[in-house]
Amino acid sequence: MSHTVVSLKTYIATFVSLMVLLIITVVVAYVDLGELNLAAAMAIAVLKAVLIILFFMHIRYGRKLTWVFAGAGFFWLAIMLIFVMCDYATRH
Amino acid sequence: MSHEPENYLTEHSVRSWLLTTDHKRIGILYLLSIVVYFAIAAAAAAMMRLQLLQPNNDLVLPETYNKLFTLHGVLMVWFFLIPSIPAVLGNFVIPMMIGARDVAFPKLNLLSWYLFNIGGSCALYAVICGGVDTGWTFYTPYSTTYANGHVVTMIMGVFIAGFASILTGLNFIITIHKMRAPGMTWFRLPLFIWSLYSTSIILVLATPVLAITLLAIAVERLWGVGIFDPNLGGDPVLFQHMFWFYSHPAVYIMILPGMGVVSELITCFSRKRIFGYHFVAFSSLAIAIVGFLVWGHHMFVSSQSVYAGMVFSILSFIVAVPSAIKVFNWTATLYKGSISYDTPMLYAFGFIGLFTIGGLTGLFLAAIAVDVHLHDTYFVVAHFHYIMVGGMVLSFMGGLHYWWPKISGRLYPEMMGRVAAAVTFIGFNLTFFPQFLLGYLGQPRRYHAYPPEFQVFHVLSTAGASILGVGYLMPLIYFLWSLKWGKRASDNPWQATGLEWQTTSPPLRENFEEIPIVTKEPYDYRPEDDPEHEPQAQPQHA
Amino acid sequence: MNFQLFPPQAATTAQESDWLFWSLTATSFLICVLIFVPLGWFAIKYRRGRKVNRDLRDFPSWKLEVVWTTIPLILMMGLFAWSAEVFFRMESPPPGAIEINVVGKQWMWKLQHAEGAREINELHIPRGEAVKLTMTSQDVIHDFFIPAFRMKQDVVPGRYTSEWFIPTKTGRYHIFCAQYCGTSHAAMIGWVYVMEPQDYQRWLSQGSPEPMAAQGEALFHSLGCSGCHGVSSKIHAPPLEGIYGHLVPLETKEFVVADDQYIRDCILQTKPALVAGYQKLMPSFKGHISEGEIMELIAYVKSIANTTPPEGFTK
Amino acid sequence: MPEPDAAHAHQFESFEQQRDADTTGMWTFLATEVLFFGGLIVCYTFGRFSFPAAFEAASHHLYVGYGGPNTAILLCSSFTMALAVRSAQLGRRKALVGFLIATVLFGIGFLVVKGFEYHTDYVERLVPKWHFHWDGPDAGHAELFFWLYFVLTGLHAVHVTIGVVLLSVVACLGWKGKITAENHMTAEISGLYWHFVDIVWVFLFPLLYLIGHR
Ligand code: HEA
Ligand code: HEA
Ligand code: HEC
Ligand code: CUA
Ligand SMILES: [Cu+2]
Repeated sequence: MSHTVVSLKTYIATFVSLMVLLIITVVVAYVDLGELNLAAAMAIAVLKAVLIILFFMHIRYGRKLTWVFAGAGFFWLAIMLIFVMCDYATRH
Repeated sequence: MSHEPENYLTEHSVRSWLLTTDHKRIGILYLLSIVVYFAIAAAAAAMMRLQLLQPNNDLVLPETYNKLFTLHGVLMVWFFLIPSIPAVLGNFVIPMMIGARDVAFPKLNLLSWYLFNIGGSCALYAVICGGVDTGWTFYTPYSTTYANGHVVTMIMGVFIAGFASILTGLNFIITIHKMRAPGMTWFRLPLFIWSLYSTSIILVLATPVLAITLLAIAVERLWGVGIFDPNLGGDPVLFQHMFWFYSHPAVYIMILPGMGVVSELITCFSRKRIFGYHFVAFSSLAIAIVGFLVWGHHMFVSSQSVYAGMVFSILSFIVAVPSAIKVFNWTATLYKGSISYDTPMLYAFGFIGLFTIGGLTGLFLAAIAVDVHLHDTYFVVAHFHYIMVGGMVLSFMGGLHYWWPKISGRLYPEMMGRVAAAVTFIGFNLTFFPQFLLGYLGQPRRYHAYPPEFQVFHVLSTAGASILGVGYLMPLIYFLWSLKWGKRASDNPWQATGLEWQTTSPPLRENFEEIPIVTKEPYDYRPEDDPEHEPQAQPQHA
Repeated sequence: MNFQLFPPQAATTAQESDWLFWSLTATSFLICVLIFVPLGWFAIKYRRGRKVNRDLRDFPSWKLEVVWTTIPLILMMGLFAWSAEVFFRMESPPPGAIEINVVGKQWMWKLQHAEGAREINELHIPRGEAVKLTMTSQDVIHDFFIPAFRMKQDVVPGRYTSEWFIPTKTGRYHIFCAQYCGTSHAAMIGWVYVMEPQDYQRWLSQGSPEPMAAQGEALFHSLGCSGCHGVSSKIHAPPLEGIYGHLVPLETKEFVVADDQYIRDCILQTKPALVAGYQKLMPSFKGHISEGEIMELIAYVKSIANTTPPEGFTK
Repeated sequence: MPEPDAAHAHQFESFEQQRDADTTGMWTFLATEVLFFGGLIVCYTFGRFSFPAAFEAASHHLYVGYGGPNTAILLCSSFTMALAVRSAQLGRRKALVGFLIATVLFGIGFLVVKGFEYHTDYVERLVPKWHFHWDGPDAGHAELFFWLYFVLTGLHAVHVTIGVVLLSVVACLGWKGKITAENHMTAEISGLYWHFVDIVWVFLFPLLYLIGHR
């Protein structure tokens, strides 16, 4: 693991972006985009999670291996979601 | 024992065992625990087989029969087979094989053993209080609304034991990544390590889903709200998805370690380098990963969508390819070897034969149209016993015999070992082969009574089980016997190459006097001039 | 003690399934031979202490790997394609099949023919005609399994599942419940009687029962459905004539097909959304109606699928 | 046998190795956590997909006025946590303890808000089974939504509580000077855990609170 000390600026920028994204996601929720509402909300959530993982959790400064470990959980969750929902979507 | 050099067994106090963080001692603790659970589950099997001697036997009540197979399934799967090779043999040999002093998190390792037994006690408590009759699969809405007995207690037992699994898996992954001795590159790892690494991936990524699913069942049963009961607006098939998302990968938890052991045994006893090292290594990973994509083959007739069924069917065929690769490579390894028939090797041969049959019948079940007929019949029962008993249990026995000199410092009686292996093999086939025919005839599973025309096969099966039981009892007896009267083992009785054989038998407390430096690939055996072999490492100051 | 080695083969599905089964058996046998013969041969030839050539140079290892990876893969894709094809047919009932409704409950099977005849743990069907079972469960999951037809399907509460077959041989065959369902799971068994068509007709007309749709119509009145859905109703409720099998607009601007499941969901009020343009007035009949009665109501709604609402209805 | 020195545990060869093992271990644990919550997310997705109307209507009954600020609180706590780790790396003891306390306070704040919210839910009769009343169509599926809501947020709250306790302990260690620039693994690892808990909420918030407003 690297011991890079991340600069204060980076942390502050990350934090501010997170807060802005939070506001955006709430605002967007009140606008009717049809099916896109869910997509937008999830896209923003993913973006927020990525910011936290990259900067607060120092993945950006870590090794490839840590990337793999961090990604694995989400990847397997995606497998489960996709296959289960494929079943429901193709019934009848 | 004062005349012996100090080793991991030297200290004798109970405290020194219960508070140990030594991976070898934890392996032994696990061994003791799983033997107890196995004995209980096997006794349940014996009762079931006796009940099935006659079409309408009244040896046990229907409720009791249902509780017996639930007990049998739950204990065998979660409290015997899943921890068998990983937590016993894996714990014992992984650190030694890769040249480490211990696993990465010894305290978590001990915690895992405690959690395991707390879980086991919960499960047994549920049984003592009156039992559970859901089957090991806990299908809803039966388990949530209609079942009798202490379902929640049983579920909590499995839930807790799940965390023991997770801790074991986590420990192995980190140990294998971070604790390898200098020179021990990935492609110098023994194949046993590769297989346990793959197993650990499954343990870590699948078990949490089981945990949350069981938790949801418990909530639903206790408070009558939930997502799995159609009466409450939910869907029972969703439960099956989530259960099998864990439980199919879990069946690979119950075979990959066995494949790892067999890879060790085949090379050692044919004194040959493994054929196709990379293929065998990566096929383990492939099984672990693709194995996550096939769970729906347990649900072909559950009313899941036709298309989902087809996708799961084709993936189930594909997942057989890496298994095929392994079988072929083992066979090729024997070519031009120098093969001896010591007990572990007999078990390895047994494994290859029975696993192949079990796996091929798995393909019958994966063929979606045929599964419509065979689903939930004794064909399935025979399929999984061929793999789990014929495959995994035999390889566990093989591994235990192989490493016994290292574990105990004593030799087991070789002749008895060979006889027991033969008895097990014969008893096994007599027990479970007739079940394929039964299943094809249409005998459903989980039936305490059946039409009279099926009786012949049931009688054969019960006869086989009593022989099989003897096959299990013999090693139990002679292993215990050898502890006191067995010949002392040398450090490397099999002339094997692995690092675990380069320390004393039994090993030192921290395994090695000095961490070895690995200089070559594993399995550098020389069949031309056996028993010559090149150990994998040189001592640091040689 | 009578003894059987193979199950009777009494339906078209059984023949197709068996072809596949025995081909799989033959393939497996071949594979076993291909593996076990070399295994045994090596084991004997190269046993320790025997003087043989053990020189291993120039062994074409990677070629072998490719061969034994691809050949099984091709073989398996073939088997998959075959089985998928058979399965697809097993899942698509032909139009015009004889319709029989099945309700599973702990621990018995209740069946009703469209013509009205009811049976328990027995199923009478004619030889040579397609039969379609529509099944549901009143409690836990069961499974309607007829080994002689190589056919089974889970029977799931809250949902309709179906299976179909064309029996080819008269006789008496087992019905088993193949999904564990509690204490007397093993007693949830019965018999299928495959009869010659004329015998079947005779059997059907015994006791001259009313057809299911007629029984459903009677229920439609006695349960008060007609009070709202009838012409003279003062309540604003949609007419049910002609809806079965057609698209229904929902308030969420989506459309659903009014199939068995949909009508069931209406009666129990578990459907996702109201019909467009109507209020939530319809009570849930959950707990006041049995699975069998729901099936009769459905049969009724189905029987008026090709009629139009009488004058006076505005839809 | 070499005496293990104080810096690293006996099974490791070096401090570096231990640090690596610890962090990777934490990441592995977090992967299991993803799948643990993931199981429920699958249940949620199934419900959302099968009964969209009921789920949206039900979601409408949750207050963004609780969920929104609570998200902000957790994001702040993640920020202070990141700063705490940074202080540890730089060996600034007081800053470390200060930021940790701030994080703990944010965590407690989150739980307090959540408590008030649960109370409101109770008053509005949204607690499945015990205290539930639903006027719209499809009450059963609305109840399912709230079941998922309580299980998901409840499990999350348990994780927050564990985090609060954990970070309090770390703060004590920091105060006693046990966490130094060279040896700040404890802070780093508990930080990973805390950020993860935050991430879970980042997903729960839109899924539970924001789907019914258009
Ligand atoms: C250790 C456990 C284990 C293992 C490894 C497997 C391995 C496989 N299993 Fe099995 N299975 C179980 C344990 C296991 N299974 C259990 C416990 C159940 C029942 C659960 C319950 O309901 O209680 C079950 C049920 C089960 C079903 C559901 C049956 C039903 O309920 O209807 C299916 C269906 O597809 C299936 C398929 C397979 C397949 C395709 C493999 C494959 O991975 C097998 C691959 C191996 C080979 C194919 C053999 C070696 C290969 C060769 C020799 C090469 C040559 C081959 C060819 C050219 C084809 N299994
Ligand atoms: C690791 C896994 C494992 C192992 C090792 C075994 C071992 C055995 N199993 Fe098990 N079995 C399962 C896993 C396992 N099983 C699972 C998961 C199920 C599904 C459960 C469910 O449906 O929920 C199952 C179900 C199952 C059934 C189906 C029950 C049913 O559906 O109605 C049967 C029936 O024969 C059976 C038999 C046996 C036998 C004979 C052994 C033998 O190997 C045991 C041999 C041991 C003894 C027999 C005891 C010791 C011997 C003596 C004391 C001598 C005297 C004995 C006699 C006179 C008989 N098992
Ligand atoms: C109190 C009045 C009332 C009674 C009694 C009633 N319904 Fe309804 N029904 C309605 C209303 C209003 C609707 C339209 C709103 C909705 O979708 O729920 C409806 C809708 C339906 C629909 C969907 C129609 C469509 O066009 O898609 C079906 C089918 C149905 N009812 C069947 C029945 C049956 C069968 C019964 C008797 C067991 C019954 N109803 C009893 C009022 C009633
Ligand atoms: Cu009904 Cu088993
Ligand atoms: Cu499987």
